[in-house]
Amino acid sequence: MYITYSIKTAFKSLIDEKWINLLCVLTVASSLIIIILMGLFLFNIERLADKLHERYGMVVFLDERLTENEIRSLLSTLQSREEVSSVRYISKESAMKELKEHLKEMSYIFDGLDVNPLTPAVELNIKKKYINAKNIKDLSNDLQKINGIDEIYSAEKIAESINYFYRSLTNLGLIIMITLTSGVIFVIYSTVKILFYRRKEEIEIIKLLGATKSFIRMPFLIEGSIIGFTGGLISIIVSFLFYFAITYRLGSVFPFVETLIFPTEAIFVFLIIGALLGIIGAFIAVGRLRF
Amino acid sequence: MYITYSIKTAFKSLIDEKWINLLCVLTVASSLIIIILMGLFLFNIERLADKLHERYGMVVFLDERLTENEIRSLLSTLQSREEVSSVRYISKESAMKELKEHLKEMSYIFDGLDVNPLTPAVELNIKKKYINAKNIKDLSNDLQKINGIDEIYSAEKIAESINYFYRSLTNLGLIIMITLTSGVIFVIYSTVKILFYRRKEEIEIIKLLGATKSFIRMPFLIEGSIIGFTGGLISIIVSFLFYFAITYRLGSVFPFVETLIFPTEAIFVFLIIGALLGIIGAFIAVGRLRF
Amino acid sequence: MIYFENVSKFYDYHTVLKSVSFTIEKGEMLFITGPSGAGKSTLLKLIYKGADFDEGEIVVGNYKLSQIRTSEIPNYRKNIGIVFQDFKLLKNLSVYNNVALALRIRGLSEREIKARVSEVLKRVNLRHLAESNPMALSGGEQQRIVIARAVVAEPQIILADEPTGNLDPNTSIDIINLLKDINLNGSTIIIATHSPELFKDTGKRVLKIDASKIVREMKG
Amino acid sequence: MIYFENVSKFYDYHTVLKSVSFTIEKGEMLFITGPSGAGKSTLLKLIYKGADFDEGEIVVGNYKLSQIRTSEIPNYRKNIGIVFQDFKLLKNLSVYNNVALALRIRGLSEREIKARVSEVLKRVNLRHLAESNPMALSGGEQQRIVIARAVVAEPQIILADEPTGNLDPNTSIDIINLLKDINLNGSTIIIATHSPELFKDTGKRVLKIDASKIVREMKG
Ligand SMILES: Nc1ncnc2c1ncn2[C@@H]1O[C@H](COP(=O)(O)OP(=O)(O)OP(=O)(O)O)[C@@H](O)[C@H]1O
Ligand SMILES: Nc1ncnc2c1ncn2[C@@H]1O[C@H](COP(=O)(O)OP(=O)(O)OP(=O)(O)O)[C@@H](O)[C@H]1O
Ligand SMILES: [Mg+2]
Ligand SMILES: [Mg+2]
Repeated sequence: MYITYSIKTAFKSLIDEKWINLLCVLTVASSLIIIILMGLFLFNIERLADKLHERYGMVVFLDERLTENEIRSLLSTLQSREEVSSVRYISKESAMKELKEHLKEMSYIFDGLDVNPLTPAVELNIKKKYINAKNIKDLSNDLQKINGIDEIYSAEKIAESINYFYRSLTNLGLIIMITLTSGVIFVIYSTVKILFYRRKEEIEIIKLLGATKSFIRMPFLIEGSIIGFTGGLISIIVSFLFYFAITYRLGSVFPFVETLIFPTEAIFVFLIIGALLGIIGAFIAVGRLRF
Repeated sequence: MYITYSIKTAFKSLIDEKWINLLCVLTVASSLIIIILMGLFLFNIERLADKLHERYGMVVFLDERLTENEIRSLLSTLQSREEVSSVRYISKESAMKELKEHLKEMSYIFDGLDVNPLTPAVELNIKKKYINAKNIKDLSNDLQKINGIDEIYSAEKIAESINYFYRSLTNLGLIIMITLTSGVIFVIYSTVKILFYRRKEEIEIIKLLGATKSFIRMPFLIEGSIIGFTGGLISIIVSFLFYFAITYRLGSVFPFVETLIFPTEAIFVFLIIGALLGIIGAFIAVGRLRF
Repeated sequence: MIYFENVSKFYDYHTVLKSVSFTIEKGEMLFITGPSGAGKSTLLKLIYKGADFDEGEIVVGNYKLSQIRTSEIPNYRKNIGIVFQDFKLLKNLSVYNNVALALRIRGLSEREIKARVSEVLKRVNLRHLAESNPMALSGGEQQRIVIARAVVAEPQIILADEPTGNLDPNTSIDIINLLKDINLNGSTIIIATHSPELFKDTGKRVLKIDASKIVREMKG
Repeated sequence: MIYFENVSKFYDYHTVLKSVSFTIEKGEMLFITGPSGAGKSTLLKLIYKGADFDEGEIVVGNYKLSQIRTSEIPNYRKNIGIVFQDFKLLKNLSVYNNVALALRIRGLSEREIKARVSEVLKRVNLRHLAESNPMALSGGEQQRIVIARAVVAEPQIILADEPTGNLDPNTSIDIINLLKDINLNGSTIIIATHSPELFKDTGKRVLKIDASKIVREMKG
C-alpha cells in the first residue's frame, strides 16, 4: 500500500512549503480563536443573561401605615401571583442603608437628616419567562389595585432592552462565527489549491505513470487535516491563555469576570473541527481529477 | 527600458496566482482594518479623555451661613489658584435639583421632604496638567484651611483611575497596532516569497540570460505594492462603512458615539502605508540575489 | 496487440496524423522515424492516452481507446512504461525515488521496490548516483533515469521517445541492447527516433512518418 | 578570446575536469565531444559562470572569471548566448516572448525586438508557431526556440550544448549552417555534442574530453 508514501509526501510538502503552510495555519488559528472567543462570549452572556433575569425585579412601595400583619398578608398575596418567583421585604431602615450604599461618597447628603424620608418596599423577583414589557405592564396594573400598595417601580423598558440587547448579540455572534467558519474552509481550500498548483507538473507526470485518483489525492487530504488540526491546536491554546489572562487580570476589578467559564469539551471539539475543516477544504481544492 | 515588461509580468503573476494574492490582500486588509479601527478608537478616546478631564472637578461644600459677599470673595480666592481653570457656584436649591436628576426614577424619596438637607457648594474645574493624585491632594489640603469651606469632595482616586485606564488603553492599542503592522509586512513577505519560489526556476533561467537584479526584482516590488495598496483600499472602505454603521445605528442610543470622528487624512495615509508595507515586504522577500 | 485503424489527429490549425493504420504484434520491437514535427511523439501519446485522437480507432490489448472509461485509465497505463522525450523527472525526488515511483504507484512493497530499483539502476549504469538529485546530473544520465523508470515495472508495452537523444554512440548501443533484452522477455517495444543509426542493422520493422502519413515501412 | 589554464572542477565525490588547458580564438567555431557524463556541459557552465571552478583560471575577453564581481556577472553574460541542453524555456511565455526575453533583458525597444525576433524565428523555421506555448511543441521545435533565443542578440560568444539532440539529420544540418553563418559574422561558437556526424567534414577544431581530461584534439 502507498499510505506511507502519501504521509511522507504530505510531510515533505508541509516542510518544503513551510511559509505558505505557516501562513495558512496562522490564519486558520486566528479565525478559530475569534470563533472560540466569540463562542465563549456567547456562552457566558447566555449564563449572565440568565442571572440578570433571575435578579430582575419589580419594586412595590408600601403605605407607611401598614401593620406587620397587613404586610405579611400582602407578601403572601404577592407571592401567590404566578409571575412572581420570590418576594423580599425592605423596611424603611434597610432602604436607607441600601440607598446610602448606592450613593457611596455622596451619601453624606443624608448625614444631617433626622427623619427617614423613605417608605418600606417589597422587591418582587419575576420568573424568567414572564419578563417582557407586556406581562410586566399587566402585572403592574393588577398590583396597583391592591390595597396598601402606594407606588410601583417596574422598569419594563429595561427588561425589554436587556432581552433585545442579548438577542442582537447572539445573532451577531452567530453570523460572525458562520462567516469565519466558511472563511477557515476557504483559507485551507486556497492553500491546498496553491500547493496543488505548485505540484501540478508533478501530478501530471504521475498521472501518466498510472497513478490512481486516491494516490494523487491522499497527500493533500493528509496535509489539509494536519494544517486544520494544528490551527485548531494553536487556537485552543491561545484562547485558553487569553481566557486565563482575562479572568486573572480583570477578575479582581470586575468580579463577574471570575464567573466566566471555559468548557473543557471545547478543546477536543475544536481539534476535531480544525482537522475536519482541513479535510473538507483540501477535498474541494483537489477537486475532480481528469485523466 | 524594461519597465513595461516588469509591469506586465507583475500583473500576469497577480492573475496567475489569484488565489494566494487574494488571500494575502484579504489578510492584509483585515489586519489594516483592525489597525485603523484601533487607531480610530485611540484617537477618539484621546478626545473623550480630554473632555472628561475638562469636566473633572472638585466639589467644595460651603458653610450654609456664608453671606453672598463672603461667597463672592471665596469664589475669587478659589479662582486665583493656579490649578483651577474655572469655578461654578451651586446653591442648595440647584444642588437638590441636580441630585434628583441623578437619581432619576428614585428621586421620589425626597418628595415627602420639607427641609432641604443639602449644603451650597462650589465646583472647581482643574487644569488638565494638574490632574493627578498628588496635586489634587495638595490642593485639597490647602483649601481645607480656608474659612467657610466645610468639606471637600476631591475624588483623586477617580482622576487617577481615568488616567490609568486611558494610559493602559493607549499602550495596549499601540502594542496591538505595532504587532499587526509587522504582521502585515510578514504576510506580504511570505506571499511574495511564495510567488518568488514559484517563479524560482524562471528566475534562475533569466539570470543565466544576463538579467540584472533590478530586472528580476522589479515585478515583485510592483506586485507587493499593488497587494499592499489594494489591502489598504479595502481596509479603508470597510473601516469607513463600519464607522458609518456604528455612528448611524448607535448614535441615537448613545449620543457620545455621534461625536466620533473619522479623520479624512487617514484615507490617503493608509493607501500609502499599504503600498509601502507591500514594497518593504516584497523587498525583504526577494532578498539578496546571487549569481 | 496494438491496432491503429484510420487514426487522425488534428491540432487547432494543422493535421498531425491523417488516416494512419498499422498493426504491432505482441512482443514486437518497432521503430518510428521521421523529421522533427512529423508526429512521432504524438503517435506515442495517442497510445498512452496522453492525447485523444479525432478519427478512427486504436485498440491496445483488450482496450478500445475511444471507449475507455476515465476510471480505467490509471490501470490501463500501468501496462505501459514510457520514456518521455522531455524526461518528465520529478525535480524534488532523488534518482532512486524517481525510479521507485513507478513501483509505488503499482503498490509494491518497499522491500521489493528496493531490490528491483537497485537492479535496474545497475543496468543503466547509475547505481552510484541513486541518491543524487536528477537536476544535478548530465543530460545523458537524466535520460537513463527515465529509461530505468520506464522498464523497472516490466510493463507489457514500452514506449520510448527519442531515448538516446542525449547519449553518445556507445551508451546508445547499451540502451538499445537493454531494450532488446526486455523485448526478449516479452514486452512490446516502440521506439520513436530521428536518428537512422539507432535502427540500422537491427532487422526490426521501421515506420517512417512524414506530412502526417506513414510514407514508408522498412526493415532496419 | 577564451583561455583555460589548468582548470579543475570537482563535485562532492568526483573530479569532472582535471587541469584542463586550451585556447579559443576570437571568431573560432569549436566542437567539444566525449561520452555521456564526460564534462562537456560542465565545461560550458564554467564559461558562462553557471558553476565555479576549483583550480586554475579562465579568461574570457577582458574578464578573469575567478575575480569577476557578482555585480558584473549580468553584463558579462550579455556577451554570451547559450543553447541549454535541457532547453530552459519559460513555460508561461509564448515562443515569441521566450525569444524576445533575451532582447528585453538587454533593454532593446519593442519595435526593434519585434523585427529581430521575427527574423530569427524565420531562420529556424518557427515563424508559424510564434504565438504557441513552447510546451505544446515537438522536441525538435523546442530545441530550435532555444537556438533562436541564443542567437537573437548576436552575442560575441555562443555556447551550444547538444543543439541537435532532438533534431533529425536534415534539420541538424540547417542548424549547423545557421551557426556557421553567425560565426562568419564574427561570433565565437562552442558546440558540445556527442554525435560525430555534427563535426565531421566541417574542418573545425574538435576537443575530445574523457575521464576529466582533454584526451584528444582533432579536426572535424
Ligand atoms: N499540444 C499541442 N498543441 C498544438 N500543437 C501541437 C501539440 N503537440 C504537438 N503539436 C504539433 O504537432 C506536430 C507534431 O508534434 P510531435 O511532437 O508529434 O513531433 P515529433 O515527430 O515528435 O517531432 P520531434 O522529432 O521534433 O520530437 C508539431 O508540429 C507540433 O507543433
Ligand atoms: N550540480 C552537480 N552536482 C553533482 N554532480 C554533478 C553536477 N553537475 C554535473 N555533475 C556530474 O558531473 C559529471 C559531468 O556532467 P556533465 O553534465 O558535464 O556531462 P556531459 O559531458 O555534459 O554529459 P552528457 O553528454 O550526458 O550531457 C556527471 O557525472 C554529472 O553527474
Ligand atoms: Mg517528439
Ligand atoms: Mg551535457
